[in-house]
Amino acid sequence: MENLETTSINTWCPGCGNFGILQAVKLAINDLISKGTPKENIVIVSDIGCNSKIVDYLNINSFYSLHGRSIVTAMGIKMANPELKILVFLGDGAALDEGISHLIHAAKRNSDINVIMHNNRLFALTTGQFTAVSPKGLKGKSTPEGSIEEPINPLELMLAANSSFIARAYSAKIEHLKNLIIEAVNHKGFSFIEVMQPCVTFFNTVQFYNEKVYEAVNPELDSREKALALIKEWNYNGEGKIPVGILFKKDRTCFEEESNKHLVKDKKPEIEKCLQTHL
Amino acid sequence: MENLETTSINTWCPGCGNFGILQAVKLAINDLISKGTPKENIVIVSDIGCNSKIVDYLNINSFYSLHGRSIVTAMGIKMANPELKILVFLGDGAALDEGISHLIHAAKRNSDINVIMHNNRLFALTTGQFTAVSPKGLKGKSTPEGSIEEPINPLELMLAANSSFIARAYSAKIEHLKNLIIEAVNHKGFSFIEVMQPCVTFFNTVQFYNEKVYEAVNPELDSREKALALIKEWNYNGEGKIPVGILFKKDRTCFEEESNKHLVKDKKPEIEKCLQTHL
Amino acid sequence: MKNKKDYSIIIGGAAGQGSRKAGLIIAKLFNNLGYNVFISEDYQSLIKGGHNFSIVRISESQHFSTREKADFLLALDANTIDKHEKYLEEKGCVVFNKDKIKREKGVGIASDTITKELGGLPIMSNTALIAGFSKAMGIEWKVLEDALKKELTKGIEKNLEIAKRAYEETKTVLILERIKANPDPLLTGNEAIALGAVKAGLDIYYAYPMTPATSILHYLAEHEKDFNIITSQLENEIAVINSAIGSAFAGKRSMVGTSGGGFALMTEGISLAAQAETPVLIINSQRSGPATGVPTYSSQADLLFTLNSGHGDFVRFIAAPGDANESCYWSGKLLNLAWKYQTPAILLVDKELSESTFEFDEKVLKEIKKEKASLWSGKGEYMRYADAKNGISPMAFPGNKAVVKGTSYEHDIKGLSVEDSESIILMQEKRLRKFKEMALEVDSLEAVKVYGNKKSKKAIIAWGSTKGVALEVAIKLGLKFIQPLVLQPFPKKQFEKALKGVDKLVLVECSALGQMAKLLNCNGIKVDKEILKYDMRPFTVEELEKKLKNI
Amino acid sequence: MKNKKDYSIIIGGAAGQGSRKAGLIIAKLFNNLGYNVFISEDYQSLIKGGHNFSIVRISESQHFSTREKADFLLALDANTIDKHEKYLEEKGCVVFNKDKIKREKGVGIASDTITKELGGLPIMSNTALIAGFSKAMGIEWKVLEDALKKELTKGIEKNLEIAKRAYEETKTVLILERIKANPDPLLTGNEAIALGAVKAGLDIYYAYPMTPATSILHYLAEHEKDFNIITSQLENEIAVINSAIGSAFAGKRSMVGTSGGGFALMTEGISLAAQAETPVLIINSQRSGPATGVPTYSSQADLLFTLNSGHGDFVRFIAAPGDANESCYWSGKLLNLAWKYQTPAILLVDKELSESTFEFDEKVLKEIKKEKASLWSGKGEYMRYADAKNGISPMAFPGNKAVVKGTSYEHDIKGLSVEDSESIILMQEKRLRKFKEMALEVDSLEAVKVYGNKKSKKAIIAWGSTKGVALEVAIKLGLKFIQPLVLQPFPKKQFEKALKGVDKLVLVECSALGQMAKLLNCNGIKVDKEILKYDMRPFTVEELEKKLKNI
Ligand SMILES: Cc1ncc(C[n+]2csc(CCOP(=O)(O)OP(=O)(O)O)c2C)c(N)n1
Ligand SMILES: Cc1ncc(C[n+]2csc(CCOP(=O)(O)OP(=O)(O)O)c2C)c(N)n1
Ligand code: SF4
Ligand code: SF4
Ligand SMILES: [Mg+2]
Ligand SMILES: [Mg+2]
Repeated sequence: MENLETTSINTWCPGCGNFGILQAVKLAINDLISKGTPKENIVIVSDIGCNSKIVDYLNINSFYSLHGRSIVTAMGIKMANPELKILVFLGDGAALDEGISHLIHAAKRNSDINVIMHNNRLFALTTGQFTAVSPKGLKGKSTPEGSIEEPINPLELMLAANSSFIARAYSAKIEHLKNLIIEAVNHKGFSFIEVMQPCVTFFNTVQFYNEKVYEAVNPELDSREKALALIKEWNYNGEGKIPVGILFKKDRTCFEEESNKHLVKDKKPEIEKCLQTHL
Repeated sequence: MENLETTSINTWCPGCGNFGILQAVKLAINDLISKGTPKENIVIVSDIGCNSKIVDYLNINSFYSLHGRSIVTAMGIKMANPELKILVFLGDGAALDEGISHLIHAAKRNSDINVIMHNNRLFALTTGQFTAVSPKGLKGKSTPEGSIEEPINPLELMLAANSSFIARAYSAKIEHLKNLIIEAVNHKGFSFIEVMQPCVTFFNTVQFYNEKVYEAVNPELDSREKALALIKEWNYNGEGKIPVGILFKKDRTCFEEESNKHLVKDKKPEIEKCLQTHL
Repeated sequence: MKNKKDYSIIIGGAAGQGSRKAGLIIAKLFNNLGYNVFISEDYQSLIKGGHNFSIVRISESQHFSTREKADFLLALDANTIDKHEKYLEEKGCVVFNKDKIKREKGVGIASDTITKELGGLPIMSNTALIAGFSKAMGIEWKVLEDALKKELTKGIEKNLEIAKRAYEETKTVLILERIKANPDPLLTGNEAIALGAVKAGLDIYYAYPMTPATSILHYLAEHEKDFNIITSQLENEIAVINSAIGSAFAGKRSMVGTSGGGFALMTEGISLAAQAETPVLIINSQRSGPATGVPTYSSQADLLFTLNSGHGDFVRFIAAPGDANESCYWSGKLLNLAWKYQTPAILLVDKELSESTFEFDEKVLKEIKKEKASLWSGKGEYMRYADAKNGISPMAFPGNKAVVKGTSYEHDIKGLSVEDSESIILMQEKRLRKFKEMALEVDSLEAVKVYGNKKSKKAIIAWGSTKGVALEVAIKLGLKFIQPLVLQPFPKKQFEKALKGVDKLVLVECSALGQMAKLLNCNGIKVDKEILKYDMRPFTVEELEKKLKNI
Repeated sequence: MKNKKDYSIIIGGAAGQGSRKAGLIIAKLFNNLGYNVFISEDYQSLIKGGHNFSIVRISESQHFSTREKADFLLALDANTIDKHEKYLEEKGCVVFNKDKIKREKGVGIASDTITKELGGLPIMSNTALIAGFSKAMGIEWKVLEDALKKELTKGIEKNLEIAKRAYEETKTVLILERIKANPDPLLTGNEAIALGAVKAGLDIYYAYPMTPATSILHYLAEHEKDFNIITSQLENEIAVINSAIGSAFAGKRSMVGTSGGGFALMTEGISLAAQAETPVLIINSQRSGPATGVPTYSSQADLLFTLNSGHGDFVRFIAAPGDANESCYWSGKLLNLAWKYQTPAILLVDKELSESTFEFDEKVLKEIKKEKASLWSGKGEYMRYADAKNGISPMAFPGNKAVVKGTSYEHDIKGLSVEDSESIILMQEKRLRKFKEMALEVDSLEAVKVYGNKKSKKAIIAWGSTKGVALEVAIKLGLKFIQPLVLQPFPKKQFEKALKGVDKLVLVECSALGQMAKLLNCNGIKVDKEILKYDMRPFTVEELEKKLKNI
């Protein structure tokens, strides 16, 4: 096992779902390294939020980005060096509120990064306000009478945005999540993993998920219809069972590879040639 | 007929699809006024782009917003005065690139505004670059070798974002568009109309649409499945027929109404009462 | 001076243990006994664990600052003692949870045991500690009982039972006597800002959560009905500023609040408000930067960014209050000025001001009313940007029998886009005239305050939350203290007056680059010395006194 | 002075008619005849119709400025004559499309008829006009033929046939003689910026289209293969700046370009680059504001916003070149400096500079090379933010056997988040030391240039595109002209030197509020008079001369 510890003190609340995710990530990174990915080629990028503290807890290349901007920062890293394997950690608030434009466009262009959305269904680090996936009626500090907005289904959105890999996990199923992360990394193209992550302090959903989450299999992984059916089983309010697993996967060309393909190693820029056209 | 002319000189290119839209809007506004909506209660909000010049050509309340921000500006107006009827005009670049976060969230929260997206499938005013709905391979000035990104389907995105009214139109079908606008205004909640609008200068699609566009009817307007089937007929590249008409409609509570409902007219703020709790 | 009563109490514990609430109750207790009260909060960017503490200063004279030394330490966990015992005055006393902490000295309270025995919830252990502490300080049971009844909303009976037991089990160490009669309301800077805006006619508050502005959102949301306003949390800060502009265009007074990074995202919108001449009030509460920085700590390093926020030629109103009274007054004033001059206005505060708790003088509210803006007469064709002599074109709103055209483009008087030279000059000059009026308005306000020894040749300058400590030390050392309140348009005349007779000017600021000195330089005022602190904590009285002693 | 050859040619037409291209061909013709050439473009925010024009100045001495008066007017439509005839010199001559325009005076060319008769496309009518114009100016057929062959990529044969006919049908009015031998390449400011960055090792350019920065994107995209770089258009400006920071973190030199509103959206990212110490070069090309303003017209009113862009305490490199040579040099220099000091750097230009066409001196390219940044030695455990003496911690990139931790939070030397006082002070002081080094670096560069009569007690100060006109008028009037090139860190010493002997300082700026005066004031330099222009057009030589005559 690779030692991934840092000197940072973990400050998540006891019982927080983020611990399970951290554990799964450690296992997945170890697995990737043991199967031949050099450790120095792995980069984790995080956003701002409780979830994002994960970069402080892993002794591996990382960039602790701005709130909502982890996905584009990650894309920039991949663009610069397509050899790198990129894991992005961000919250539902970051992915679906502040940073939703980047999430959709990264999926659309099939950026070869792996996005892991810690979905605790609220802004936790700012002490509990509703996000785009909070159930209607959530009593957060900004909505003491209950939020008036219906949640959106982020996986449906990802399907509409053409994400080439869509999965859902539960932070308490560590081995399962570990495997999803490995699959996502091995998938060439944009991968989106939503991890249902209870926030025990502001919105304790442990029991809710324990009851509702089940491991699902999409028999035809590249079927949008089948994927959509699974995705729509749960509506992010109270109703429905919650399938976890890979729900959709379909290969297509990657953004960074396409963007890099005309580059010639060590070629000097031909400025003089170009200046001729200016005479 | 209400005189909606202004002193501004129209600067759209001859043959531009925006003329058809302008005409349809004039007809729709006249119709609304003649059916009892006071003219002063209509507000049009536009973005930045060729399309957005429309506010200069209509002598009616308007706000010429920032690029990508017309939708939120409009929401703010509606929030302040729910009596007003709001039409928002913006381009595909504004709606799906710079401003996509607002489009999705306005649909999600069912803001009672009517968004008319002039879809010429590129940034026109900045002289022709690809947007989120440009076909792959589009040779714009920023992608002289052809853009490498697949387009997204904005209507599929709107469905995933829970838009309560989704329609598509074609700028050459003026009467049809006029009716859609009226239906949208009469729909309580968020309405999204995509208007296929040829840009004769940078991406002339007149013939393409003339051949492919057909008037479709969703027999079950509130069925997501049926809507999705129609929406997926065309993939924003070359393939498929292009259905126009109302493709989805389902009522639900509106954002601004909900936000306003606790207000009591002429009630003075009870500050003293509140100060008691601070002793 | 030191003979006057003046005590500092540190209440510390892990996040989630309730030290802040305990601090507030204790502050209110002493407020009820007639003490002046001030609370400063120190907390980390985490939800549970770590170390949070409140410094409660209670004193005969009013002070809005903290001392390095503490007289009492109320420890909810052992960590609190480790961290703060070294700052305890020689005669200081530690009050602690003796079930958690083993120690000899001080007043130990078996608060967990008591709570358990009486069948209370774990959090009620704090009640036992507060009660024990009160007893140790010689506070009468009645006073404590009243305070607890007011502050604790759940499980009153049980809490009182626990309090009583702890009270009885604890010995009195010294008696803090009652001083004067009437307590003042205690408000955080953010609460005061909220009230000021409401008093000036606030209709809608939009925000996206961001420390240290978030509590404005929370407070207004909690009182939405009381204040008859709308609060709305949107998808990001860009939505926030543009919606606020939309609402103002439709005639409603709107306000937004954020901090550095969110403020950055709003700057394009600020420029829009200037061009469209749409009023909007922005609360920018500074925290440590650059970027995410140390997000729950304070700083005064966004001054220059704020002063120059937004592209293009325009002038904003910017004010920087220094305590709750001023926060309330200036948030109300700026909302009114934004509407009078149809302009963006920015209230620049900081974490230390936003989240500290101050005594509030209710008279301030009386000074604020909703002032009328210049409205269209209803005659003739309405021209949104009519070429008014003073640059202020009367407003009308959609729905009002006028065609109202607002715009981000340069425009003619109607609001239609223009590109030609003459039209551009016309509108630029209309705005320039307005900026002149804005400068005149500032002359008529109390834009610069002077305190302390007005005859001293040495003056210190400090703004925002640094006012409290600067004022206290200035008085102590017999210096003049100048506080700029309005930062844009720059109150040049008032500054000149304030600086009369001063031959040495010292800036005290919580920043690394001395930003106020740059603003003053720009206006021809030379700062001779800068005392800067950039560990993102406020100056303590002792610290500043040492630095100012030999200037 | 006026004896030297110096002609101004206005070429105008509706958008879409090709007046800009015609102007460029004419400029190149004269460039080939040895003339110095400068082109200023005036166009509206529309795609077809309206009125666009180019002013081509050809002269024996080099001038990067325009005159109010024109010697020749080449009219593609009647509107051009209506708008510009009043500016024609007494002896001036109008060359026009006589199929479209009825008039007596001047040289009429039946360009539509010729084109039609010879079966050319409508746009080829411009070729006929250019040919007729050339003949009228006495240019040899051979020179014209070579130029057309080079410039016209489609339908060469047909174009030449049309040109020949028009050439033959037109009479020579005067003969503009050949001057010197070698032409220089003609570059717009934006093209020069692109080349400078490429020469300094640019790897990736990210952008979202925005006038007047867009042509950098277009130019680099066109030459992606020639330059062996990536160009990438993203979903918005926030994506642009953050991706660029990501790429730099991974070791690639990245640059972005935008204008006011887009720049506003990038300010949070600029603060991130400062905190994470990630190099990034931002091209900010000013246009008229506030907000959307007059989007295809120029302005210098984003200076203060740019100087103070981003929250928190930090220093950026900011340079403002005044012509294509300087644009090229400083874009290369800033990219190198960004990497040397791991900092955001901003090249501040404006529409008039970005889109005007200048003669370019190829020697400038020789002065630019990719300079090495400070890289990790590979020894010991890598610490991204090692507490280096000069504040510059050596860089390593992911993939390179080091654990590299970049961050937006305040951090320890490893890059892990911190909140305690000591750690914050350590990192703040590391950055402060770096800012000092940056200031020293500026001292070693040519940060302020002095031209004109160096002994004059009267000096004018101008920056950016205003340099050209200021320089010309200063020389004419025997004044000193001071051009600030580096604006941050402020080159105080060089300014002091430049100001020696000056007792009256006059600012010339295209803005309404005189922003450079504020920057100078901040640094203790008093500006005595401000000559401001705020119709979003550049000063003409005559205009400025008149204003400066009696200072
Ligand atoms: C521009 C900006 N706006 C707001 C914030 C404040 N902020 C920090 S974290 C956060 C939300 C985090 O929510 P989420 O992404 O769901 O993460 P969680 O804390 O729930 O793990 C916000 C709003 C910020 N840091 N930057
Ligand atoms: C913040 C910002 N970024 C970029 C621009 C430049 N800009 C103006 S219009 C436009 C695109 C318009 O495209 P679209 O919305 O599709 O409208 P169209 O012109 O095609 O009608 C852009 C990028 C701007 N005005 N503001
Ligand atoms: S607040 Fe919620 S999400 Fe954050 S650490 Fe605590 S339990 Fe986890
Ligand atoms: S450029 Fe295209 S969209 Fe714009 S006015 Fe011309 S045809 Fe219409
Ligand atoms: Mg969350
Ligand atoms: Mg478009």
